[in-house]
Amino acid sequence: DTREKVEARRKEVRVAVAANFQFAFEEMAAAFREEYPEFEVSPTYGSSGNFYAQLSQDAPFDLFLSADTHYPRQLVEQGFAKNEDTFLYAVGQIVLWVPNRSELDLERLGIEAVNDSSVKKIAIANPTLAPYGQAAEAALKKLGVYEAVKDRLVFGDNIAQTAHFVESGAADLGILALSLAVAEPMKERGRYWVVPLDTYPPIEQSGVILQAAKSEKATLALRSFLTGPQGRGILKRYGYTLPEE
Amino acid sequence: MSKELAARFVKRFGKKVAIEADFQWLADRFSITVLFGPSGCGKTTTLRCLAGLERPEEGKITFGKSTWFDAEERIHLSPQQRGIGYLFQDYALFPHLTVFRNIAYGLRGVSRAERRKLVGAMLERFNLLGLEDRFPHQVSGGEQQRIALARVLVCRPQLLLLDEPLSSLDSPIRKQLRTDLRYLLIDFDIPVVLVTHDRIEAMALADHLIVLDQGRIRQQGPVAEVFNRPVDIDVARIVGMGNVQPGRIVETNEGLATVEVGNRQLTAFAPIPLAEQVYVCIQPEEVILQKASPELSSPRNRLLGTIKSLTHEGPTVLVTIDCGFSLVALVTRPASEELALTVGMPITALVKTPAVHLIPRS
Amino acid sequence: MSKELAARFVKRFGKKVAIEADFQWLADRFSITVLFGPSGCGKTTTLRCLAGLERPEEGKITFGKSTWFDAEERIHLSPQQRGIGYLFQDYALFPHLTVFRNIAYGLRGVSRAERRKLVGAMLERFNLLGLEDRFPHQVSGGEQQRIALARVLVCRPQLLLLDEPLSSLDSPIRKQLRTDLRYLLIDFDIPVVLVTHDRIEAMALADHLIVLDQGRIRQQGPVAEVFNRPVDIDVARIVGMGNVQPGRIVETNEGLATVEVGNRQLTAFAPIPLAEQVYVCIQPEEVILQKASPELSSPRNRLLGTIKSLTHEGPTVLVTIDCGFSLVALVTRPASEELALTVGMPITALVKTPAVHLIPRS
Amino acid sequence: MDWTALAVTLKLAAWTTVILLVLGLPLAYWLVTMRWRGKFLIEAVVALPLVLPPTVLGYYLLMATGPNSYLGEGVESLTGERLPFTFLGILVGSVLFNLPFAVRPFAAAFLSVDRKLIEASWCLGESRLGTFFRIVMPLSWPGIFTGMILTFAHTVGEFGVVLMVGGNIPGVTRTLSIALYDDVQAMQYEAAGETALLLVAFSFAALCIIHFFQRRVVL
Amino acid sequence: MDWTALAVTLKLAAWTTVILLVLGLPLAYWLVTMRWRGKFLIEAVVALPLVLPPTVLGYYLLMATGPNSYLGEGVESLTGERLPFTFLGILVGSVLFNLPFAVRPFAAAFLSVDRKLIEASWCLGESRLGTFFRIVMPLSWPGIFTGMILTFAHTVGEFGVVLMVGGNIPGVTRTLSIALYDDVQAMQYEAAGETALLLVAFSFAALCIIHFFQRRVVL
Ligand SMILES: Nc1ncnc2c1ncn2[C@@H]1O[C@H](COP(=O)(O)OP(=O)(O)OP(=O)(O)O)[C@@H](O)[C@H]1O
Ligand SMILES: Nc1ncnc2c1ncn2[C@@H]1O[C@H](COP(=O)(O)OP(=O)(O)OP(=O)(O)O)[C@@H](O)[C@H]1O
Ligand SMILES: [Mg+2]
Ligand SMILES: [Mg+2]
Repeated sequence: DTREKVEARRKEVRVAVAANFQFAFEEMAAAFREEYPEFEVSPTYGSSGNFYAQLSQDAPFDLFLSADTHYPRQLVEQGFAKNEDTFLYAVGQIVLWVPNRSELDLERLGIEAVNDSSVKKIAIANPTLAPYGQAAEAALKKLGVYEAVKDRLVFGDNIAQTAHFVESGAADLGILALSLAVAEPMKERGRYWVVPLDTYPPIEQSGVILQAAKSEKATLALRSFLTGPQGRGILKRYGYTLPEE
Repeated sequence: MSKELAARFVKRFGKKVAIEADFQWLADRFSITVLFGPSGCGKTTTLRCLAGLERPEEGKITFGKSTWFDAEERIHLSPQQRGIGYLFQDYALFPHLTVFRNIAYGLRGVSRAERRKLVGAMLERFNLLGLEDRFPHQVSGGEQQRIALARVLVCRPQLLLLDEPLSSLDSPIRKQLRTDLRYLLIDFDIPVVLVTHDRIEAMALADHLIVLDQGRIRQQGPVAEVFNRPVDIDVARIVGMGNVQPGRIVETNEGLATVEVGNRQLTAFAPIPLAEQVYVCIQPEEVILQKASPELSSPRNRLLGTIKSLTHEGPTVLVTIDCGFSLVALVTRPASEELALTVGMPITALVKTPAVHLIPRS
Repeated sequence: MSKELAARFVKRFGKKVAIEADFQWLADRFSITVLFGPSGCGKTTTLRCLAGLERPEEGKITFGKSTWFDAEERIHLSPQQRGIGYLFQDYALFPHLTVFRNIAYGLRGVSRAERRKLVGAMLERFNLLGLEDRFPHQVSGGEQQRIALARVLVCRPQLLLLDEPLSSLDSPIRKQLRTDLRYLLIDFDIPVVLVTHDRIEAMALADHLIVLDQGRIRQQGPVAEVFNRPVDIDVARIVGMGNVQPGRIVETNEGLATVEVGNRQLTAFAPIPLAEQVYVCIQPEEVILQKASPELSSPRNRLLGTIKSLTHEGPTVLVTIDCGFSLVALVTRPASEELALTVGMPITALVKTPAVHLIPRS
Repeated sequence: MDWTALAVTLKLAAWTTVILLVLGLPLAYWLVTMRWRGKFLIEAVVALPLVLPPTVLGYYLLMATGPNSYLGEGVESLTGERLPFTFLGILVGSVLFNLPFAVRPFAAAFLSVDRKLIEASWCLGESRLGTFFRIVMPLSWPGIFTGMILTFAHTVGEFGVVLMVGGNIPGVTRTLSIALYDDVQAMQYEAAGETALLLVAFSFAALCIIHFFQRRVVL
Repeated sequence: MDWTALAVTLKLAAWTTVILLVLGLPLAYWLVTMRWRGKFLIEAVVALPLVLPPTVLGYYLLMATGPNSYLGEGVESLTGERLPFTFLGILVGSVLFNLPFAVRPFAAAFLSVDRKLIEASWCLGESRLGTFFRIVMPLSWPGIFTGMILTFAHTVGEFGVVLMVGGNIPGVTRTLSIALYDDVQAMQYEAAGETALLLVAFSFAALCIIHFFQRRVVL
């Protein structure tokens, strides 16, 4: 009985996935299961900060797909993972997003949309926490509108919460992840304008295989699937640019 | 301004218990009506219905021109609207307020100085000086009762309902308060309905007496009449009629009846309605004892018998005499010593004609 | 097995109030000790100390061989360990339990059938049949008191502490319970300490009487002695001595003293210790009234006077006579009618020598 | 240490407590005194805010008060302000969320007041309202106090609803617990530790003072 | 609908309520009856779990019970299991977090029991413990009931501590409120709506049943 359980463990990859990667990863997991029917993938979505705290207490995960590069590096430093087991898997992009009912003409206005008189509140992710928030802030500064919008900003704790703010109409405009804007549930609901890539530092997301991983084979398989051609295809569709080789 | 309190109602608890009240009397000035009856007969319930704390199922209560309750017209004034004062059987003092603030509770819209004066007067009257700042759990049972009384009286209600106001008091204070209470109430000129189970208290305080039993009014009227002339055997028992014996009327003549009790004959006023079978009631204190002497013919009822037992009750002695039937007499202790009463000795008992009360028996 | 209850302790509330107790008596079998005193004198507090509900500041309480409390050795047994029964002045029935379960509360480790039987017997004895399934707020005040009494008695404690067990009952039940209680307690063979403020109750029930005033024991002893021979003026007041007059001893002779009261002279047994200034105490019932007649020399105290007032008190009449000083006499109503007593009429009062009690006055 | 966040927190907790005292006392009294047989339904509704995770409750609240909802429109046309991202908004959320913590202890306390005392007060001529203030409330003090403590402490610690409705705006809707949460998320463990310690120390002091004060009042 | 999550939630809420009943009643009684002048300190400590945001409390709990802490080591050597990421772990967190919701209403209820009734029970020979069960508890029922309702409902809705200590493991530590939270985060509004509705409906039914039952008991 216990032996079966151990066997099952060997075949199951438990993945801690940053919330913003959820939509892409779901498709990824489905494709992976088709390719490797002998392995099981069980993802848990959540905030990278939480995962970091939990992993540093030996949380039962094999693979951690973080929303940034900071948390995996910390885990390596603290000896929960080896440096060679970290890998870059995606680079995020940000967009200005408005719901369908909004009268803003994003196409035409571009970044000037933030200065429109109908925009009373602008939602971004909390820059002290979320990489997408840092990127948004950097982009606003670079585009020279930060001072003008500073007092109208509201902060979501993560990119999903930020989306809730705009979507509910409580905020009039939001800076979200492209991956979110093109994902199934959001696609139909609003329009977006992609913020030029050169206005903010790249949002690199890296993953790490934990030292304590119990199902090494499956984990390695998932990792190579993720970074392989099939994975890249999915990533591209979900609005991520690919890490440079 | 003549105010009349008229109450006629039925209050039920579940299916078994029902309290029926039906009485009325002029309440335009001071008078004390006493509700008297055994434990559980419905005294407290009647008071609560008058106070508006309990809603009867049927009937009507009016006080002067205002209708307090009418089952049919769905009128039911709140206790506040009735302007009564109610003394609870278990005091119901407010545990979080000091004695002073308990007494002052009902004084609304009264200046500070006035309040001090009014409450101070009550404290003095009820012998409570020095307890102002205590809380109810810090004073004794009797003190609590007096505080409750003071709290009600200080508001000068237009009708006072007192549920056993003196039951927790020691004899001297009780006696004093009993007299004081009458004067106080006369002073305040407030009509009172009072519940008591104490016969002496009822006699001392009541103008009008209502005898309750098992939720029904059995008799009402002036105190002396009810106590001396109970209408039936139950009332006789309730008012503590000391001698109740079955008898038979053998002759009536000009309003006087000759009754046979045991093998003796007594003369009494004929009962109304006339009946052959009767109960003979005699209050023990109405029986006068004399040294045994040959029976003389006399208008008085003179009964020769022997003493069966002597029971001391405080300053008095209850003497049970076998004179064909069992007769109880009440004498003072010295009188008993004077006559050198001992068990077994022969004795003559005298009972005046008006002291023999006959109740028809069916 | 001779058990003795010995209590000597001081209980303080704050700085002002202090209750001091010091008494002891054999409690190996049935006997009733009555604590008697005015409201607020410390009766309840004394009982609570005996029960272990209150912890005195000083002293010692022992019952038989076991020490219940010792301030110095820091012994303080819990109420459970003392095995007493305590009847609260305000009943303290458990509001969430039915009457049956209230009474059965103390019966632990007793079979169901046995419990039914024991409680059933109590219900019957206390006239509570039919109320088993009611809750305390659904029964009357007197019923509550009887339930509380039944609840305590059913456990057969080794010492019974009763705080005014009969105060809420109507006269007939009260009288009956008073007698019943004695028999019941004799039956159970339990010694009893009982608090009452009712003089008649104290006389009817007590074997031993302890008079308390302002937290101090003022006198103790057999009932008759305490009531008839109070040691000082305070006790005289508390036990309701009807006549207390200052007087002066003018002569003593072979244990007999001649006292001058007002301008009259009375003969009495000389007081111990002897003193010139005394109070003269006479119980009203010891005063015998006779039609006024010229004063004869006789061993008896014969006083001619006039009637000042007549007060009816139930079956008796209080007669106040002015005979140089004010003297109150108690007679039965027929006796008063027999003598045709009216205010202002001359009358002769007789008082036997032993009935005149002298208290030294300082 | 984020002093403005502390100020916002205290302001929010104090207002929430006061409002729930004003709203909760009558509501609880009404619940206790009403005779309707279906009142358990209302009691259940009062407890419902508890069973939803705060963030989810916050989400629905956001939806319900956003400018596209009738409620939101109504509020905006009335006050000229939107509820989300304002102090008023987090206050409304906080009050709703804490309703059961206030109302239930209040109601339990009212239930245990001896009815006879209430009747005695009526008979002394005091109105129902007066009786409530002079008798029922003082005698239910331990329960009312409990409701207030729970509400206050819980508001201090709450962040789900507040974050969702408030949008984490410094000086307006960022409370100390949001700041603390952010610190922990951002791995600023030292800063978080300091904030937490201060929050705990401060609350401890506050609770001690309240308890101490309460002992004085009751005894 | 995530039935395993529902099962975990109910198990957690039921256990938390039971444990807090067993722990909280004596603790509350001890608090009420103790005479120590500094007891307000303990009362304040009991209320403290409330003032920290659940996630932060969860974080500290995680740290305190992790394998590197003394406590964690101790528990592991005792039970062979670690606290974090197990059902036991979230149970401990839940109990700690709900402590004030149980203890305070209990204590408030005990405070309002008439002391004379307790004394009467002692004098009838019943021990202190027996008196507690036969007199104090039945008479404090409204307050005890309140504590239980608040604890139960609050555990159902809690997700901060549970998420942090439990790690969202399906079938073990993922409760319905975490699942709901996840749904909302993933913008699965329909699924979330369904889950929320079910959660609310279920809780509503449960609360109604409890309330209904309670009325029967008390009256
Ligand atoms: N907790 C307390 N704090 C202060 N004083 C108290 C306290 N308890 C009782 N007292 C006072 O002690 C005195 C004795 O009280 P106790 O209850 O023993 O009187 P009692 O003889 O039973 O009177 P009653 O016949 O009226 O019941 C009273 O004056 C009362 O006010
Ligand atoms: N709520 C109730 N439910 C059922 N029966 C009740 C209720 N209240 C009172 N009773 C019953 O009604 C009867 C009358 O009660 P009430 O309190 O009026 O008696 P009482 O005359 O005041 O007696 P006591 O002198 O003992 O105080 C009693 O038999 C009592 O048991
Ligand atoms: Mg009554
Ligand atoms: Mg007393």
